[in-house]
Amino acid sequence: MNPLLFGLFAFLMLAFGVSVVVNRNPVASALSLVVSFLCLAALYVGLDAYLIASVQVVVYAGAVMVLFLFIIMLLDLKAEERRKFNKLAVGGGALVSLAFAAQVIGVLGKFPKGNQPFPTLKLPPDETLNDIQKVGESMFSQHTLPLQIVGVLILVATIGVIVISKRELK
Amino acid sequence: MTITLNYYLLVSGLLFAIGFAGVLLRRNIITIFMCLELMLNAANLSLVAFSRFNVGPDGLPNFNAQVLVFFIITVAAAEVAVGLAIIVALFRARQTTHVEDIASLKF
Amino acid sequence: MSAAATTTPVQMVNVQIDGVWMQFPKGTRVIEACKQAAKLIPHYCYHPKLTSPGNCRMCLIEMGTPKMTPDRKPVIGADGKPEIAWIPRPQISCAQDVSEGMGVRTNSPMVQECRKGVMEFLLINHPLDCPICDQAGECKLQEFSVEHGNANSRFLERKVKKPKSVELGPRVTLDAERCILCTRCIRFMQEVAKDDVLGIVDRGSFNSIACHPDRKLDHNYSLNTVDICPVGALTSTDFRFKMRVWFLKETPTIDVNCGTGSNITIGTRENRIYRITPRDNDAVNGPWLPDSHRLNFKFVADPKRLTAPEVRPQLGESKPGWQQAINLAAEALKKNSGKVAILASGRATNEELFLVSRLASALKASVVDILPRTGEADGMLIAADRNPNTTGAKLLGVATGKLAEIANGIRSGSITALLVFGEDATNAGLTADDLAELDALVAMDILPSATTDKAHVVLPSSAWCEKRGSMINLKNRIQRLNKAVIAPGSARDDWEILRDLIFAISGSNGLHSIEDVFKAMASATPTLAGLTLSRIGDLGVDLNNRELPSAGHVVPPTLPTL
Amino acid sequence: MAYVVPRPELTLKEKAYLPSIISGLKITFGHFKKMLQGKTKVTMQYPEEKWDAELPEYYRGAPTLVKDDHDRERCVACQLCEFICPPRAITITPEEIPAGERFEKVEKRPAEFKIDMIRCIYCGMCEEVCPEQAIYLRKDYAITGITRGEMVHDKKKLYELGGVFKGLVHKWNPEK
Amino acid sequence: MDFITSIPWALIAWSVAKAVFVIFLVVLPMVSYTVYAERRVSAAIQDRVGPNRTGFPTTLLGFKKDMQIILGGLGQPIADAVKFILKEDFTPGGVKKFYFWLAPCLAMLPLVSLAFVPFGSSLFGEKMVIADINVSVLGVFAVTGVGVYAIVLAGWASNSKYPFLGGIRSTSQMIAYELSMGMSIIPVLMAQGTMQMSHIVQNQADNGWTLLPLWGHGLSLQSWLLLIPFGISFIIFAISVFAETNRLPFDMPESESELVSGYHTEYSSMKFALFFLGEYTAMIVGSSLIVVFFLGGWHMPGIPDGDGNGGLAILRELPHWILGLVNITCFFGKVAALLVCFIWVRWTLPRFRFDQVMKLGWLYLFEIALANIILTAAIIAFTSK
Repeated sequence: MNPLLFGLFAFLMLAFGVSVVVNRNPVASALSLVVSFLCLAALYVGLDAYLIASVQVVVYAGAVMVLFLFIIMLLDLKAEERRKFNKLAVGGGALVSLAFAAQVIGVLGKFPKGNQPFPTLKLPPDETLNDIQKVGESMFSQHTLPLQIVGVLILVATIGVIVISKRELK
Repeated sequence: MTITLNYYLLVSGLLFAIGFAGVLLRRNIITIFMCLELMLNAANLSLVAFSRFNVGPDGLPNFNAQVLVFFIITVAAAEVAVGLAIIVALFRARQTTHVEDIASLKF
Repeated sequence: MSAAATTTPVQMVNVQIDGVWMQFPKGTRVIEACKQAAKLIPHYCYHPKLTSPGNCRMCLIEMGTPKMTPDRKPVIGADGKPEIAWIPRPQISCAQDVSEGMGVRTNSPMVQECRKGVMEFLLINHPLDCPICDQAGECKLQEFSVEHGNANSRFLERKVKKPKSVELGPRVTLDAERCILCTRCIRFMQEVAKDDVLGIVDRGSFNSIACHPDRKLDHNYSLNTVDICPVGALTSTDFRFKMRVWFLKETPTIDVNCGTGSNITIGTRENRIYRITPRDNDAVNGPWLPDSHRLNFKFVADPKRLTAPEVRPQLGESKPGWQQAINLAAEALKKNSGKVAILASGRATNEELFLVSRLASALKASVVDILPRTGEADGMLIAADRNPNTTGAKLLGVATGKLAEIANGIRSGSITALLVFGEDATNAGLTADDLAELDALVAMDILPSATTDKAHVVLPSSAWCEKRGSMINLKNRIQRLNKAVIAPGSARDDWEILRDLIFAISGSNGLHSIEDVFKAMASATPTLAGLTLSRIGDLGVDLNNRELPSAGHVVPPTLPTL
Repeated sequence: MAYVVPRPELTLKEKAYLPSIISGLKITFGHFKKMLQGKTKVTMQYPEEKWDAELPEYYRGAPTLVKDDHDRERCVACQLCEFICPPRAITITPEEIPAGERFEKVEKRPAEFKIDMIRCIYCGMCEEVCPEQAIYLRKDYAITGITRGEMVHDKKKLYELGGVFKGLVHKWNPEK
Repeated sequence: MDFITSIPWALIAWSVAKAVFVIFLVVLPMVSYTVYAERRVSAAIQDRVGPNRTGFPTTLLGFKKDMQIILGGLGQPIADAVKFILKEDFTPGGVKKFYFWLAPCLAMLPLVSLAFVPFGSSLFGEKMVIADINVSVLGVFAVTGVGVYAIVLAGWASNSKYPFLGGIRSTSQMIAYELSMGMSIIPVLMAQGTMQMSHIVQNQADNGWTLLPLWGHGLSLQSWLLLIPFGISFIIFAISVFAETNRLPFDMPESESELVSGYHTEYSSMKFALFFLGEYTAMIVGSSLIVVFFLGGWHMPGIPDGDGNGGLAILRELPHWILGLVNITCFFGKVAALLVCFIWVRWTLPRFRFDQVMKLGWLYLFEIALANIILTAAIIAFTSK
C-alpha cells in the first residue's frame, strides 16, 4: 500500500477513534465511529481485502451504526452532556491505555517478521485477485462447522432480541 | 519508505488502546459499547494485515484470517443487536444509560 | 342609591317589578329601582345626576297602585300580596318615586308598543348619518332603535333641515339635526356648571338647541355636555372625525392635572391617545371632568420627547446605552455622596417617590423635596394644588419643604450634585448658572427643558399614561394609574430607572416588578399596610377610614434594606 | 353516534394487491395517452387566453373605491370596512371636509384610504358592510407589484380602479 | 520521495475525468430532467399541461415575450436550479448547525455508487465503468447503506418534532428494505457466479438477459426454470428500490400530510434542493441496478459491443466507437424507461400506512427473498451436471 495513503487513513482512523472517546455528545461519538470505520475499510482495500472492506462498510457503517444512532436518538440522552468526567477514572484509564500502547510498541520492536515489506502476489496474467471466491471456498470447505455455528448464533440473537424488546416480559 | 507489517500492527494496537481507554473512562453504556466495537475492529485490522503478509506457496494471501474476520463481523453485528436491545430495555426500566446509576443486580 | 340613604334611617317600601316584590328606600325613582332590579329601562332625558324633566317619553312603563277596598284597605290576593290596580295609560318612570304597594311592568305589550312609537317619532327628523357620526357605537338612539324600534321608516315626507356643524363654543360642535331635545346639556349647564348659556329656540318641528346670544359655550366643563348627550348632537371639536369609538382601547386610570385625581378612561388606538373621558366615581369626581384636564394629553405624543439616554461629552459616551448612562450617573452621584440634593416631583407615583427616598438614603442626600405647583381652585373639581400626589410625597417623606435650601446649598457649595426627577429645576428658584456650577446634574424627564439642556446625564422616562403606579389625592384616597400607551423610543419606566440607579449605587435590591416596589413600600409605610397594587382596585381606597388588615392578615416580609 | 364502517371482505385477487396496482396503472396510463394525443384540453394558457369576458357578475376581484355621478367621493370614512376586514388590510385616516369646498355638507371624507393587497383576501365583506355603497369589488384579479409598497393601494389608485358608479345615494340629495 | 512517485497519478486523473464526465455530463442533467419528466408526466396523468413555457428570458432584455426553445418548458430545470441557488438560505435557530449542514451533503451520496455501475461496453478501448472492482455489487450496497445518514441527521439536527419523526421512520424503513433488497439479488448472483457488475452484464450479453434467456447458454432448461426465482427477485428488488428511494407508495419519511414533509421541513433553498436531487439520484441508481441485474445492462439483442464482438454481422462492420455510443444509449434508454415507470407508479398509487410498510418489508418481502434463495439453490443443484 502506498505509504501516503496508509498514513492518511491510519491517522484519520485513529483521530476519529479518539473523537469517539472524548466526545460528550453520543451522536457525535457515533458519527466519528462511522468515519473511523470508513477509514478502516480503506486500509482493508490497501491490504487487497476487497470483500472484507465492503462487508465492513455494509455491516458497520450501513447497519450497526445506523442502529446505534437510532437508539441514541430514541433514548434522547440529554443528561450525558452535562455529566462531569470523573478525573480519577480519566487519569487511570489513560494511564492503563498508554501502558498498553507502550507494551505494543515494545513487543513489536522485537518481532522480526514484522519488518518484512509487502510480499508480492503471484497472480495469473490478466486477472485480479478474486478474494470473494477464495474466502468463499475457504469458508464453505474448511470452516463449515464454524459457519453453521455462527448461523445458529445469529438465529439465537434474533430470537433473543425479539424477546428482550417485547414490552412486557412474561 | 515502505510499509511493513509492524506499521499495521502498531496502528491496530493504538486503535485497541483507544477503544480500551474509552471503555475504562466513559460512563455511558452506549459509548462503552461503541468503544468495544472499536477494539474488535482493531483485532480485525491485525488479522487482515497478517493475512496479506502471509502469502502462501500459491502466491495468494492466507484467506483463513479473512474468514475469521468475517466471523468476527458477523458475531459483532449479532452482539450489537442484542446489546442495544438490552440497553433499550434498561433505559425503559431506569431512564438512564449511565453505568454508575445501574448498581443493583436485580430490578 | 338615593342620596338620602346614608343620613337618616330610611323607610323601605314594597314594590312589585315585573311580578317580583322588592324593597326600595322611599324616594327612589322608579327608573332607578328598575335598574337595581336589573330591568333596564331605555331613557334619554333622565340622568341620575340631573333633574327629571320627563320630556323624551322613552322611559314609559305600565304602573299600578294597590287595589283598595271601599274602606281604603289594600286587597290581598291569593298569594298573600296586595293586588294591583293597573293604570290604563303608561307613565314615565324617571319622574316618579316608588310608593308602597306600587306595581311596575317594564316589558308588557303596552310598554313595548309605546317604546316603538316613541322611537318612531324620535327618528322622524333624525338624519341617517351614522357612518360619519362620532357617537355611532356608543349612541343610545342607535341602541334603542335596534332594541325597540322598527326596521323600516314609514315617514315619506321631507325631513326637517336644521343647522349642522354649529360651533357652540371653542370645544363643542353642535349638529342640530341629530338632536332629540332631551335637554340634558341645558340642565347640566344650569344645575352643575351653573352657567346657563344653553336653551331651546324656535318652535315645533324647528326647535333646536342654541347658545344665548352674545355668549359662547366656553365653560371649563362644557365637554361634559358631549359626554351626557345621548346622541351625536354635541360632539367634541377636538375628537371630531378623528377616530371611530369602537376602535378605541379603553384604559381606566386617573387624571394627574391636580390633586383631585379625577377618574378617567383613556381611549387609545395603536399607541396613540385619541380622547379622555371621565370615569364614574362618586367618591372623587362623579361623572364629570374639566375640559382643561381632559384635553391635556397632547404633550405625550410630542415629537420632541426624549427617547434615548444622553450624556454630556465630558463624561464620555456620546450615545450611551441605558446601562452605561445609568452607571455614569451613579458614578457621578456617588462621587458627591453627602453633597447631593434631589428635586423630586409631586407628579410622580408613590412607588417612584418611595424609590427616591431610598435613593436619597443611599446617596446620603442632604436635601430632598418636591416642587410645589399651585393654581386657582375652581370650587368644583380643580384643586388649588396642581400636583396630583402631594399627599403621597408627604406620606413618604419626600415633600420636606426645604426647597429653598437647594439653591442656597449650591451657592454656598454644600451641594455639588443634583438629581432632578421629572421637573425643571429653573422653576425651583435655580438659575441656569447655578446648574452649570454643579459637579453632577442628573435629570430624568420626558420632554427637554432648561434642566435637561444643562444635565450631565439625561434619562428619558415615561409620561403618566405610559406607566403603572399609585397616587394619593388630596382627600387621602389612594388610586391607581394604568398604562395606556407605550413610551416612545427606548424611554423607560421611571421606577425602573430609579431601581437601576439604586442598584448601581448600592447593589441588588430584589425589586423586579412594580408590584414588588409597592409591596416594599407598603411594608415600610404603616398607612399603606396590607395594600397591594391590585387591592387598590379601579375606584381606589380611602386611606382615612380604611379597614385595617385583620389579625390573621399576613404582612409581606420586609425586603432587605438598600 | 359512533358508526363503525365495516371493512370489506377482500377476495384473494384484491389481497394480492398487484392486480389492483396494474388496473390502477392502466387508468393513469389512459389519461396519459389521451393527454399526449391532445384529446383532453382543460388548461387555459393564461396570459394569452383569458377568461375576462366570461367572468360572472358576482366575481370578486380587487376592492376599489367609486365616485358618484357628481364626481364626489362616496366614501365618508366611517371605517366600518376597516373594522370588518378579516385580515385587517384596510387603513383609513379620516378628515373633515374644509368649509367652502363643494361637498362641504358631507362633512367627512377619507384623507387617506389604503388597502394592502398583499393582505386582502377578496372576501367582499367591505363591500357588504359599506353603508355608502362606496367600495366595490371589481373584476381586476391580476394585482401585481415589485415592492410591498406598490402592493398597497392608496386612495388615488383605488379611485382610478373604481371609476364612477352611477346611481343615487339618497342621503346626500339636498331635496330629500 | 518514491512513495509520491509510486502513486499512479495517471490512473487517478483518468478516473477523476471519467467520474466528472459521468456525473456532470450525464447524471446531473439526467437528474434535473427526471424532475422535469416527473412534472410533465404527472401533469399528463392528471389531465394538466405541466411546465411548458420556460424559455430564454428575452423579456429581461426588453422584449414582449420569452423565446421558446423547441419544446416549451425544457428550460424549466435550469430555471429551477437558478431559483434554488438565488433563494434565501436560512438556518433556523436551535438546529445543530454542523449536522444540519452535513446532512444535505450526504444526501448526494448515492451518486458515488454510480461509480460501480457499467453504463456501457467500451469506448475507444476504454471500459465504460469508473471502478470495475470484483465486489462492485457489495460496493453499491455499501454506499447506498451509508446514504441513510443524510435523512437521519437531517431529522435529528433540525431540532424539531416532525423532521425527527420523519428521520426515525426513514431509518427503520431503510434498514428493513435494505435487507430484502440485498437478499433478493442473491439468486442472480448465484446464477452468475460473480459479484462484478461488468461480468454480470457481459454474461447476460453472451447468454441471455436474466429475464430474457433467449440466446447462448440461456436456451437451457436451467435458465428457464430459474426464470421463476428471477421473476420473484425482480419484483422484490423493484419494490425495495421504491422503498429505498422513498418514492410513493413508500414515501413515509416525507408524508406531506402527516409530517409536514418530514425530515426536510426545516430546509430551504439549495440545501433542500440537494435532498430533492438526492432522491432522484437514488432513483437513477436504483433503475441502473435493475437494468444491470435483470435487463441486460448496456446490451441490446443484435447490437455488438464496443469491441465489435457479438451481435449481427452487418453491424460489426460499423466503427467501434459508434457501437460503444449505441451501447451507452441503450443503457440510459433502459434506465429512462424505468424512470418513467417510477413516475407512473408514483402518480397512480396512494401512500401506505407506516405499519403496512413495515409489515410488507419484514413479514413478506424478506421471507419470500429467503425462500427464493433456497429455491434457486435447489434449481441450480438439480439441473446442473
